[in-house]
Amino acid sequence: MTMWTQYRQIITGGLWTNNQAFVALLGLCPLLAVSNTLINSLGLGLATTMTLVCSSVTVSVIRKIIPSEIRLPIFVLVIAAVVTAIELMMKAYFFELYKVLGIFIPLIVTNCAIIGRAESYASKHSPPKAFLDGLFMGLGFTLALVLLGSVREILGAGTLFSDAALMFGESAASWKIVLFEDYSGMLLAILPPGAFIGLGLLIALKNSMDFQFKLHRKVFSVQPLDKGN
Amino acid sequence: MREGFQRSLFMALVLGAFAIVAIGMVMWVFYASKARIIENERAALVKQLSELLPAGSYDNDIVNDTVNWIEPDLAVGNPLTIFRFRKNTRPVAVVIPTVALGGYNGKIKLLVAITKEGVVSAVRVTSHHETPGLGDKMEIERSGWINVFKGKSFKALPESQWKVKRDGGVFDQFTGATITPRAIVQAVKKTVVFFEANREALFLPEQIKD
Amino acid sequence: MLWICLLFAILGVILGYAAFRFKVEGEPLVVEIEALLPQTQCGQCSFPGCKPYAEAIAQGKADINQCPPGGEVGVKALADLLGLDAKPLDESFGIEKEKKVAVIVEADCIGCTLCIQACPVDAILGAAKYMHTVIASECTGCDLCVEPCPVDCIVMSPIKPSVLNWQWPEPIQNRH
Amino acid sequence: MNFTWASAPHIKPRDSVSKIMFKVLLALLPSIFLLAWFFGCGVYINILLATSTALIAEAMVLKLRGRAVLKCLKDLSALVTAVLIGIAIPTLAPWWVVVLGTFFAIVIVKQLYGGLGFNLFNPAMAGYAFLLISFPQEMTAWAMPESLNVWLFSDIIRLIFSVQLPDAMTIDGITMATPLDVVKTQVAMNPYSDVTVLPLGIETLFAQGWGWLSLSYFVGGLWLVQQGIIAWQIPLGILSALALISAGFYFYDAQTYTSPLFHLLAGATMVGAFFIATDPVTAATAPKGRFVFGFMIGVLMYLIRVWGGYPDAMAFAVLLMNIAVPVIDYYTQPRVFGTRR
Amino acid sequence: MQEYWLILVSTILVNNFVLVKFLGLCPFMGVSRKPETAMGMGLATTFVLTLSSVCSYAVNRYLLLPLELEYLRTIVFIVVIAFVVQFTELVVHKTSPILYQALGIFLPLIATNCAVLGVALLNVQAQNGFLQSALYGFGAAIGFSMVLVSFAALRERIELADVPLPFKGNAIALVTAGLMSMAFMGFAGWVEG
Amino acid sequence: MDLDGVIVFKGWNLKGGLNLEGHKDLSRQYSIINTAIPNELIYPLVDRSGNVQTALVKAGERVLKGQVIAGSKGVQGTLLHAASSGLVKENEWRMIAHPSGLKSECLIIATDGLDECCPVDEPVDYTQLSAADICEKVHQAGIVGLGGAGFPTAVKITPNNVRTIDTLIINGVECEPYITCDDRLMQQYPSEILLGIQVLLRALAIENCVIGIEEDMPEAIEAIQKAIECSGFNQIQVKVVPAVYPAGGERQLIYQLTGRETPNQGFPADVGVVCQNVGTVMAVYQAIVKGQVLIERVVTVTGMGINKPQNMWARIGTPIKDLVSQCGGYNGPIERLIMGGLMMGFSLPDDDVGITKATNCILVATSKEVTKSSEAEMQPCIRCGECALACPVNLLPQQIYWHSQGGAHQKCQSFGLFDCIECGCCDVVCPSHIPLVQYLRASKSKVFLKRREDEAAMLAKQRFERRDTRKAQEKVAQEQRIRLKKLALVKLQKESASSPVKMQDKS
Ligand SMILES: Cc1cc2nc3c(=O)[nH]c(=O)nc-3n(C[C@H](O)[C@H](O)[C@H](O)COP(=O)(O)O)c2cc1C
Ligand SMILES: Cc1cc2nc3c(=O)[nH]c(=O)nc-3n(C[C@H](O)[C@H](O)[C@H](O)COP(=O)(O)O)c2cc1C
Ligand SMILES: Cc1cc2nc3c(=O)[nH]c(=O)nc-3n(C[C@H](O)[C@H](O)[C@H](O)COP(=O)(O)O)c2cc1C
Ligand SMILES: Cc1cc2nc3c(=O)[nH]c(=O)nc-3n(C[C@H](O)[C@H](O)[C@H](O)CO)c2cc1C
Ligand code: SF4
Ligand code: SF4
Ligand code: SF4
Ligand code: SF4
Ligand code: FES
Repeated sequence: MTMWTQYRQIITGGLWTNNQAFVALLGLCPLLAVSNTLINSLGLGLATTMTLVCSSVTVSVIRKIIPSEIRLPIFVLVIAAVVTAIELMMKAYFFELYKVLGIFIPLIVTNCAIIGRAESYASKHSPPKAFLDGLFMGLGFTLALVLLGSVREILGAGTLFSDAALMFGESAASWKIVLFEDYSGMLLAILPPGAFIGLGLLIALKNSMDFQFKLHRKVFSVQPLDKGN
Repeated sequence: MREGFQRSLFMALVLGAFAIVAIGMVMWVFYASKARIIENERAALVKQLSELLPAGSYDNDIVNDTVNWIEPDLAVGNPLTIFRFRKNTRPVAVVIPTVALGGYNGKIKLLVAITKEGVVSAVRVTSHHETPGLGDKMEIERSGWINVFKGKSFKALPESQWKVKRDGGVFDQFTGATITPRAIVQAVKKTVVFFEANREALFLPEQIKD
Repeated sequence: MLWICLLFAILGVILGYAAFRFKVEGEPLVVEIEALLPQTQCGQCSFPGCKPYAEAIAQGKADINQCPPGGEVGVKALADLLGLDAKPLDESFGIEKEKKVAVIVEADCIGCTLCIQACPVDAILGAAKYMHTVIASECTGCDLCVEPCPVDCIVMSPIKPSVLNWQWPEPIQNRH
Repeated sequence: MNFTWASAPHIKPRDSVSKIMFKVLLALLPSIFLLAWFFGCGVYINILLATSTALIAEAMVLKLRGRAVLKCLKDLSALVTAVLIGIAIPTLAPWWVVVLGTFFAIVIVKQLYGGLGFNLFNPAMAGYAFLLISFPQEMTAWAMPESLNVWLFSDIIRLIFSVQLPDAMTIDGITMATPLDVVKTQVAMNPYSDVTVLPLGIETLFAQGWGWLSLSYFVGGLWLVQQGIIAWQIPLGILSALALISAGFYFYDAQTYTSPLFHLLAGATMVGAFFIATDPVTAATAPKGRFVFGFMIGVLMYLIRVWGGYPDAMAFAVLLMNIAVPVIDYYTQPRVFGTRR
Repeated sequence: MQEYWLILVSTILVNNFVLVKFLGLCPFMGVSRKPETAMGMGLATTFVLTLSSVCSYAVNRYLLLPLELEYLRTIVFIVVIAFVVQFTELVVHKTSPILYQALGIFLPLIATNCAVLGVALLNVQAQNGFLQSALYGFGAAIGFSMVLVSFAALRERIELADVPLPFKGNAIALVTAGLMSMAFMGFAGWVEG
Repeated sequence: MDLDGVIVFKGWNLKGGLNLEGHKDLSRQYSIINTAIPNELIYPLVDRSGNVQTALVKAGERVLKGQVIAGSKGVQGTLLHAASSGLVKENEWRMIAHPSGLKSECLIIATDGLDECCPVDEPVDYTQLSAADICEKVHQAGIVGLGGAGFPTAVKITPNNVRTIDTLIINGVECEPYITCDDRLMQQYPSEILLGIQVLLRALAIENCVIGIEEDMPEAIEAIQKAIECSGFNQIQVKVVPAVYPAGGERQLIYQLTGRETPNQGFPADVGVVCQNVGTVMAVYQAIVKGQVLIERVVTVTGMGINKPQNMWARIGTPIKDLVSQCGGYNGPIERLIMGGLMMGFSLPDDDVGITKATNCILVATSKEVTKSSEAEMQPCIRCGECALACPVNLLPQQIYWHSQGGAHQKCQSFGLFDCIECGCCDVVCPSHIPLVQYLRASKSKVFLKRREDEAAMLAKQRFERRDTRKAQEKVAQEQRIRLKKLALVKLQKESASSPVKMQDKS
């Protein structure tokens, strides 16, 4: 395998084929709990990505010097330290956002996706790869969050980008798009059941897209797929 | 046996070392950002409080002019920190943190600003778990409902009228969710009762300990 | 900070000791996995027999969908045992085929004993220079004897339906 | 000579699914008329909307999946679901409420699981709960019986389809809280209110029509039991649990708790006990299990009615017990002849 | 006494960790294919959750508060939890290999099951005492196990149902969880908080 | 019904069961006729439960009526006798009386019409025979249960000191619709049956016997009752059981008559009962009292598709088509040819099939009487539970079906798959027209196959391991040999210079 195909695998794996939220079904708690608006989703997604990158790289660096019996406590320790630091910094520099994401910042620690990557990827690969993996796993997770957040916000409140000011400052307040005027909102979408059902529908959508891809690939299999770089 | 102990000792050392490094790092971040965090929290508090009274109606350091009070009716357990507003050292108003208990889902935390005369000048919700899209209409960002309290006092409105319309009072409920407004009206009424009972003491300069 | 580090160190000691105290020897799981494999011993899974494959699964070194003779049913049984999702057979290891038995065309057999050496389950009888036969009931249908035969006299023939091996068919479902 | 092959038994079957569903619809018919009598012909519109949505939605999914559309529609199960939704939704609810609810019931709750026989949750009740959670305002628009006298059919149509009221009427003026609603908001959920005496008795129940309606469901249900279409264990379980518990509380404190008769006749108790909880697909399947299933629904209904956030609890109680069905089924397997257990 | 009952009712039903509070979802989705393993996972979680709830209470009360190190709470809790879990893992591995294999990557994941940290943090937030903490953790775990086992039994039925292809597997399982969560909304309003 | 001395059962005290339309009047009023000797007698060399019969005569050999022509080995071995004299032909693959409709190897006798008997034993007084003698004679006469399962009767009545038998139950219930052979037998041969019972009682060394007869066979009840009075065998009781299908099921009948529940893993003998069909008793009478072997039985040929439904004494091995033609041939288009009853019989694609000892009925059904497969379109199970209500064994057929259609055949067993008696009650009542019994049977087949495969796999594994160790040993031995050789070679080289003599010792 060339370097590039390896990296490409990491990237597509993170974003699509092994998407932590859609495929591995990890990190569901923050995913479902925070995704009732697009902005919340985006915020948590970015925070998670940051944590994932830092923790993956750190774990990868120290992977050779930790005894296996205590690897879990150590991974957890690393992640917890990273998250606490990020939390403190958010408190210092994005206070409003911090207030919105509330309890879920410390809970990033236990986002299973993070420890999952540490255990199954970072602890077995070199730091550059771990970095890339962390980054794209995080972005893939963010993608899922944002999709789910948009769907739930649109159905539940009829808006998009509400509360953007929390994250992007006062100027972003005008970003809010009201899709339906006078929409009383389908409450279910922003309540817990809506989160589950929404994610279920998104996963089904992804599955049927995969079927379509497969079909197309079969139809066009005459042409070589990999064309250089 | 001995081998086991040696190994565990080794692991303890590794874990301890990692702990020292990790905690050291966190502590460093903590101390580096501490000042900003405190500043942020203070600023947030000031912003929150300043929205409750018109600018210019007071001139004291509202964040530090507080009195602690133990009042089990208003908050469970802890002493409340009541903020005082003064102009030229003369009392103007107080802001009392309250908890509304009869909400749809959990406690609703409120700030109630009451002027020296016993008139409610503003009420704000600081935290709640009501249903988004339904119970959250009490947030000022979502609807103006919470302003119904503005200007209300026992003088203008007899105590028995402090109810939502459905229960025979004067306050609007929002359709589809009566429970939340009912709880808030009760809580505000309770707060005004408390204020009326302790009007003088609330403005005393020294902190009162119960 | 010292206190906390001390706490962590103590936890480390306990864990280290526990790891030593509760060390697990051997993998009883291998036995359970092996019981689910068809014992055809054909090696299509890329391991030299069913047991090595079972060991590989237990250690997480092999996937559960590599045994063509076990088929989808086998994969499902493994998935159930291990609490994993069933998945389709990995076709790179072969596809699920109808079960057959080896038959030696006796007229052509030259008695070379090569097939006897190839058969992993001792299902072929014969001696040097004498005609060989397959004990049909002991043949697992692994195909391994076909290749070595120098005169191509071994054919894999499907098992004939009879009242003895007949099965009640499932009703034709009209939903698929 | 050549003869066809077939597996025994060779005897002709007796019943069919569509016949069963048809009988259920038949048993509901008198109650539908009664409902329209008391609460206006909005109920016909509801049912019409619901059935057409259900059939279209089901046909759509089946078509997408490449299944035999007509054959599946013929089993009439979608119709039962639709009619039950139509009955459950307030008579004056806007049209889109009915359509959304039915669509959710048929597509998400039934067809995503594979259609008739495979769904885990009662589609009608899941649809109803979905609406109740999503649109609490619209879901309380029960018309006041006396207000109907002055109503024209066209007024109702206008209200349902464009949410326009006839002149000089407000939505609060023409709708009323259901008896359970009143009990809930006046007593149970309002610790501060001055109401200490129960506002409602059995007389009101009958005066407003709810009592008669319940009786008609009861009669229709008994007919289904007699026809062997529903398992008697379920209604018995529900009604006995509800009666027992409410009697207990009533005799403990008649001031705060309503009487057993009230609980049996108010709200969805009867229709639930005989037509909803008995949905064979989503109920427990063994006789003993069915009683447990019913009994637990009764218990949950009482608890949710009295302490929960919703006035009527049938939908949630049924859905909650649907969750437990596989577990109940597992633990209530009957003793097989010749085994000891 | 009533207070304790309320904690149990609240954690088991009204504020069910999985369906209402969104905690512990990964094992909920991952270890619910067979009721038997779900039962095992439920037991393991109950054990770990109760134990770590108590442990973190103790650490918080006797270490963090006196030393004014609240901001290290997450880090300390998580390590204590990881310790409890790894200890459990070692013991289970030794005593029940099948359970161990069935729980697979999920035993280590209990450590990262956010329910465990969630319990610890929520306990601190609610200023729960010792017994309350223990009950809170226990109730949450019972609620978790109850829902997990029923969900597993439901999934066993779905497995054999004629589900449309794109929905097979996780998608329909999530829809089911959604409908369960919808049913649990019926408990809303029972207890405050 | 009010017959003196007859205990009428008021209720059906088992769960489940069905009231089925009997259709018995088609054939019941005609007395049993004798049949002509067919041109060919066909005997499959394998029976329905898979026991292989070994032919004891060769092709070309002439056999006499009553001569042993085949037999199976083992404890449950049985003998097969020629039903008429003739020449043995080459074995042929013919369709046999088996639900698969497959062909199998058959022994065929071309009859010569002489019907020449082999020498018959002198009839003996059965009261002089010991139990062991009776068993031996029953075995020699080739008697197996004629009630349907074809289990060797000698095995059932062989004294066994572990289980103590106290009651003999005679199964005269005949609950299946259409079938009347036992009914006719009881009407026409009551005293012979009573004598047969005496023989069996003697073999079992007990006194107590209950005959169970369904309530809608008044003539049979009366006949047996009269015969009891005449013969003075007063220890034989007649009990009338309600006309509920499957009251004639062995376990169901035992429970009806004695209140004893046969354990599902056990046999009637475990509750002190031996149960025999009326026809079997008749065969025992003929064997012991008359010294005749089992070569013919009563078969009901019935159904709307036959011109003259009736009961007939048919030689075992007679092709169905011969019986049909003696009943006036087919009557219009035939939908299905069923061997056995409407509920439990199996369909046959062809009528050139020899009847067996277990064949009690040939049902020639038109489309008015049976379903066309296309007619009953299957719908998904709605879990209505009707099937469970109908199941006499108290199973949950819907659950077993559910798991079986999902391929979870092992799971089916935990729901009692193997307790199912395949009576078909569940199938009939299912509103979704699901062929439940076929699913259950298919599932049973799968489990059996799995068991067989597992066994084979275990043996394969053992042989593989044996071969492995053998190979390893061989390898070690080989290496040893090579090493020794090398050593020897080195030594040889070393020593060759000094003393060549020693080398000879080594080798
Ligand atoms: C999903 C859901 C969430 C709810 N959340 C709230 C809430 O946050 N606040 C509230 O007052 N009522 C809430 N309710 C309660 C009911 O909507 C309704 O308010 C109550 O029955 C009284 O309604 P009324 O205003 O029509 O009298 C909720 C109901 C549902 C279905
Ligand atoms: C393997 C096997 C062993 C049996 N052993 C005995 C036995 O020891 N004693 C006995 O009375 N019946 C025995 N039976 C006979 C059965 O109990 C039963 O009578 C026979 O299968 C016919 O019953 P059916 O037509 O109701 O199926 C045995 C049957 C089988 C298949
Ligand atoms: C559902 C069912 C119905 C049966 N009905 C009868 C019946 O009506 N008459 C009968 O003699 N045997 C019937 N049998 C067979 C009996 O169970 C049993 O095999 C027979 O009475 C044993 O006697 P035998 O060994 O003499 O054949 C039935 C079996 C089953 C499973
Ligand atoms: C007695 C009976 C009750 C039924 N009750 C319901 C019901 O409450 N809700 C519903 O959606 N369908 C009901 N149905 C229709 C049908 O069973 C249901 O749509 C299935 O759940 C669809 O798979 C009922 C059917 C019968 C025979
Ligand atoms: S492919 Fe299957 S049968 Fe063949 S050796 Fe491997 S495990 Fe055994
Ligand atoms: S005889 Fe041939 S096919 Fe059969 S087991 Fe031996 S090697 Fe395999
Ligand atoms: S009778 Fe048919 S539809 Fe009813 S439960 Fe049984 S199998 Fe299902
Ligand atoms: S065929 Fe089997 S499952 Fe069906 S009723 Fe008869 S015994 Fe019960
Ligand atoms: S994120 Fe909560 S358990 Fe995985």
